[in-house]
Amino acid sequence: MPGAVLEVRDVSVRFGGVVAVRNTSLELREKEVVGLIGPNGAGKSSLLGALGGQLPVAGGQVWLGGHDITTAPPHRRARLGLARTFQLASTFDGLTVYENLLVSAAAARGSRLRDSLAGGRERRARLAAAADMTWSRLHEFGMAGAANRYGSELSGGQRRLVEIMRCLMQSPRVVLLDEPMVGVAPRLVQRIQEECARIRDSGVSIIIVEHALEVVQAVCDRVVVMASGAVVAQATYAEAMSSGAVREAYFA
Amino acid sequence: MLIIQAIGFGVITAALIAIGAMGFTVQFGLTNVLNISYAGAMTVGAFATFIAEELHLALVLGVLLAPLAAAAVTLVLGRTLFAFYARRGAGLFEMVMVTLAVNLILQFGIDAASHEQIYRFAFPQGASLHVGPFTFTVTQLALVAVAAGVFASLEFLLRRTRLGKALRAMAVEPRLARTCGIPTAKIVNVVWLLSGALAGLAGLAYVINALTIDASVGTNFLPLVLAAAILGKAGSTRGAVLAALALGVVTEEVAAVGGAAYSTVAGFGILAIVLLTRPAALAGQATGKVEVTV
Amino acid sequence: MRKPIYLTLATSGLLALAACASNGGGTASSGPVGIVQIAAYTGDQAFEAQFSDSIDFPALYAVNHAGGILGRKVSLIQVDTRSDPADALAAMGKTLATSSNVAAILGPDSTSAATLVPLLNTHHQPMMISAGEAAYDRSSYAYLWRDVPPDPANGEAIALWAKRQGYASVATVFGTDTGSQGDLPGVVAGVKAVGIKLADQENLTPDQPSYRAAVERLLAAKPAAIITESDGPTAATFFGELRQLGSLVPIIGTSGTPSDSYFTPMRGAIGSANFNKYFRAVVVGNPVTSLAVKAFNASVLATAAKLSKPVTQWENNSFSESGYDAMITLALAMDAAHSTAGTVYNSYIAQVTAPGPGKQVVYTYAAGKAALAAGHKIQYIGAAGPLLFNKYHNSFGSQAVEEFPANAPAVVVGTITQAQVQALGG
Amino acid sequence: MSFYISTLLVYFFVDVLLAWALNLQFGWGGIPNFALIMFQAVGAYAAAVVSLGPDTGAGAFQRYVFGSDLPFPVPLLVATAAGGILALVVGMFALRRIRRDYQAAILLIVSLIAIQVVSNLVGLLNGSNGLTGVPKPLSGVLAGLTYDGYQWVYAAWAGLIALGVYLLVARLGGSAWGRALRAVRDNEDAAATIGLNPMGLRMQAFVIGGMIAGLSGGLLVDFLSAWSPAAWGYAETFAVFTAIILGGVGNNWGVVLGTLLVQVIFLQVPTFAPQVGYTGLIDALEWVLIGGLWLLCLAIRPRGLIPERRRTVAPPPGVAATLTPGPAAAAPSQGVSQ
Repeated sequence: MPGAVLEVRDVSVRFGGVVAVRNTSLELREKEVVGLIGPNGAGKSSLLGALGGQLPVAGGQVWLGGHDITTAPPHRRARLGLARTFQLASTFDGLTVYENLLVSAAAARGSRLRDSLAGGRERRARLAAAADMTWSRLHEFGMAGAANRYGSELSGGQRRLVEIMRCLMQSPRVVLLDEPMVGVAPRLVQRIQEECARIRDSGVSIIIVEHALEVVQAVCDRVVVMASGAVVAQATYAEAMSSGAVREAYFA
Repeated sequence: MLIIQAIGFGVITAALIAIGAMGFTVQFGLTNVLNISYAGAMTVGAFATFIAEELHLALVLGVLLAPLAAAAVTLVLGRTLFAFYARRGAGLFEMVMVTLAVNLILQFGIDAASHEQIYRFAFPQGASLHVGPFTFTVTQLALVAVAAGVFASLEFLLRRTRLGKALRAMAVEPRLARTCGIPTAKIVNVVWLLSGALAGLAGLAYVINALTIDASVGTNFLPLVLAAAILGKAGSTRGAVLAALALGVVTEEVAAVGGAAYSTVAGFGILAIVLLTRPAALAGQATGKVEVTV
Repeated sequence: MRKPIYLTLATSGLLALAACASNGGGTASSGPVGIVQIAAYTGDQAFEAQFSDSIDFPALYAVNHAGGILGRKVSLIQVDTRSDPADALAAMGKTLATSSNVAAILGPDSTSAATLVPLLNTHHQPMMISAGEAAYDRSSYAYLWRDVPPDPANGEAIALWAKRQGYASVATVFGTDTGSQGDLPGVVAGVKAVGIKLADQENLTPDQPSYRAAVERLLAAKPAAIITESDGPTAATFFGELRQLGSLVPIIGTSGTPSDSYFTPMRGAIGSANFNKYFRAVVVGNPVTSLAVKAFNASVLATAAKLSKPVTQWENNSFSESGYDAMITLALAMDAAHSTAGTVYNSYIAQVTAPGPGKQVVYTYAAGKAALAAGHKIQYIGAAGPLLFNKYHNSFGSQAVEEFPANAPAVVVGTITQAQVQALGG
Repeated sequence: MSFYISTLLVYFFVDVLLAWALNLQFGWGGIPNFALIMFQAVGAYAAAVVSLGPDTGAGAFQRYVFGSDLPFPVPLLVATAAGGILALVVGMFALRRIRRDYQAAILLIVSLIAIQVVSNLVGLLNGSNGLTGVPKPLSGVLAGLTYDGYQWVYAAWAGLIALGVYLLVARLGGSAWGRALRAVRDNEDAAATIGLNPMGLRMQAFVIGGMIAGLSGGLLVDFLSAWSPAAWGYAETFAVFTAIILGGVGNNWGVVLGTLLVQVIFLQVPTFAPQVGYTGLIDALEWVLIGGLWLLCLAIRPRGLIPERRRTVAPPPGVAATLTPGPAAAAPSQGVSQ
């Protein structure tokens, strides 16, 4: 399907007997920010887990830019251009911020062991490129001053930024953000919104799970509303909010 | 013929393992502390009875001493040392290291105290009875009975009593349990005592059967107990008993066919196979989201 | 356990201290004469300790009671192998480096011999090893001596005894622990050589809760006798179950079995009467109760407090006697050479034990010392019999078959001579 | 004296190799390898059997498999390979996605059972008697040397190997691979989402560590010419753990210091003390002390004496001015590091 970078075909996710996501389909076009919203327990995070490969898909398919990634392990999805953040910000606490980014650089991929042991000029060049990229990200996000801090030494908001920067270091095609605003200072909320916009403009598609509807309103081109494991609406924010199904889902 | 008899031998071995594994798994399931010093507790129990024997105390008294001593040691360790490290936010693995260090101290402490000698443990074995193709001594049958009794009473405790319900609730959702006004501290105490007592019994059972005792009996017995507990899934007494049966029978069968040397190999084989086939049994974030509740 | 020692600078303080006093093997000419007993005092083979004690303390008593060597008291230096060659090397090295008065070595045993013999040999330390490995039957180490038969010899003697008793088939029951395996190859070879059927071979993992499976297999094989060596508790479990599940047959123990740590569990498991009826052991040594044996037993009683109980197990204990003879021989050699330096007295070791015209035969250290002082040449005949070292410094002896009444010294019921063994071994 | 010191030096290098292996696996890979000593043992046995010559059958005083006499230094290579292969096999199930406490327990079980197996299958590696008489490498070529001379040559050789291994682990530690490994250690899920294969990286670390441990075993057995189960009791592993925890997990020099302190202060100096109680009392108490020291480390300095080095970086030239966090920094820094 032209323009669709990520395609979900009636995917289901189960925990034992419980069905967390039921035959859900949606697609993500290029340069699009889709908000995945819905009440608690709607299955948003489970769906994200299925896309990222953290949760096994019980039925259906997931396609990423022409590759069937339904059963692919997380690291392979990442190499195909899928990046994500987690509900509780997961930095590498024993690595410095700088290392957190550098280790994520797509440029530094390939067989690290062979390169590390017997890498030549070409490897050094790739590392240098990764280093440059790291610094420019750090500056964009105003985190250069914290380059040498350990992940464990950061505030909740800074951890979010590091996570997002890590995603960008992978030069992804799709980014999944799982409640990126949780535990983030208002000032940074603003920044993260700007970043989302900028990322989108740089040609990346985003799915964002968020409770703060004003954020969704601000950054999303489109929202997908889920309730009890199923999609109840796909529309622009305004339309969705006026739809009965959605109100029901939220307030009934 | 031998093959059939081996089943009988297996049941006895299984009884030993089961007693130990149940005590281990109940505690592990609740507190999530993988308590290596359980081995030390087993040794303590065994030595308690041994000393009583040496002092020619009444047999009953001696037998009672094993669970008592081990329970006391375990409770103290749990309440003081383990609690201390848990408060300081030690993770699952850090707790393993703590219990391991404690085991080193217990084992070699006893080693030093016992002059590093292997002692003969003369426990009355009773007459040997022929049950169908099987031959048991009275004591061996008693051990099997004890194992069965422990299992039954644990099942009752966990499923029928308020304590048991609270205990299981806590194992699933410690925080919630706390907020629901369940006296978690008291329950943890009970569990330490329970686990310690069973450790003592297991250690005693082991040396009764082995007829010999030294500071390393606990550590020698640990692999089988641990294997049974892990294979049976943390916290499940039924699982522990089933795993113990499997380990016991299989190792004895292998011993009957291939010689004692291979029985250890077999035990190891079972563990490896289970790990390869259903790692789900042990699944969980390697970094460990489960919290220590001591 | 290996206990490596690290960056020399860290220990050099201590070492330097020790070094001041240290100028190599046994050349210190005053103070006590150090005799090292290297054995496993800890670890898997800690059971060795009681045996070495039953050698060291009586011998030490005998020597010091007679005024010591060259007027100097003898002091015992216990070096612990921790049952591990690596620890043994570090410990022995430290001892040689830090004590200036080491004059002779008793040991090493099987586990650490390969590691220690080269070290001791290069330090000109005469050593009376207890390792039975055939590897030392024809060793070229100038300072290595052995007054016990190699492992195969004992096994072959056992086979000969079994043949003499007319057993048509035998089974072997051996522990897999260190020290219990050494005799097995000799037994197997010997049994084949004398043409007895080897009905069953059981290897027992020590300290198992039960050996039912092995017992069943053995009963199925219906051997006329059992040849065995293992630690006491393991034997107790096995033979206890054998008695439960079937019936006992004659049991022949190797020279490794006689000691109370073996007898007591066995008596407990199969009953004292049965034990006396069925159990025999083929041990190294000369059955003739000589003056030397009397002297040995006297020394045992004199040092009873230091030995593991009951003391009767050590009286007439051929293993202890051989070790005791070793220390006496070394001491006499030093006296004869008027030196405690290995380089000097090593050549006298064979001399004070070899028979010869005009030599005065002595049975005790005191007598030997006196004779040497009076300017005689001597032949020491030990409690375990004459020591006849061949050119490889090996001295076999005849072997005795003994039975063991409770709380009394062993009783000899038969003898297998060195000649008979060698005829079989070829 | 000299032969004594040279012996200690060899032991020192051997155990530093072991410590570095553990640091690679545990310090950077987060693998709680409670079976560490088993990998040294397999190396030792492997080197022994391939230099002992063919097993001459039941009559011989020791029995073992794969008997052959390969020339130096092939046995060492075999030892290294053996360590790696065993690591691969054990890693297959021990490195699966399981809780780390389970993982630790399982590795401990493996180590405890392995020792029983080797002790009881007498035909395999001569049971608990172990193997003796392993020929010393090049003793023919170096026949001219005295015993001491040979010892020192060997110590130098061990030192050379240690140096080589140091260069290896140092390079790995600072490399992109090391970074990736530490990322997996810190957060497996997150590591996977940035394209790292946790299982793969861990397995690589486990195998490399296993090879180093195996090499150390080969080095040791060539020197001792004997090896037995008593040499690799499970407590040995925890001496190494204590060493690296005390010295500083994740820091190559920290673990060297830790090894030094633990082995000298807690395991060696007591042997110089006058005999207390019965022979062997001190040995037992040493392990009690190790346990206590361990608890102490965990309580006081969980990061060790020389903690893992913070790998700091200086920003590329020209951007120093912009090194203030906050939005302000963002705009001007745009063009910079292009």
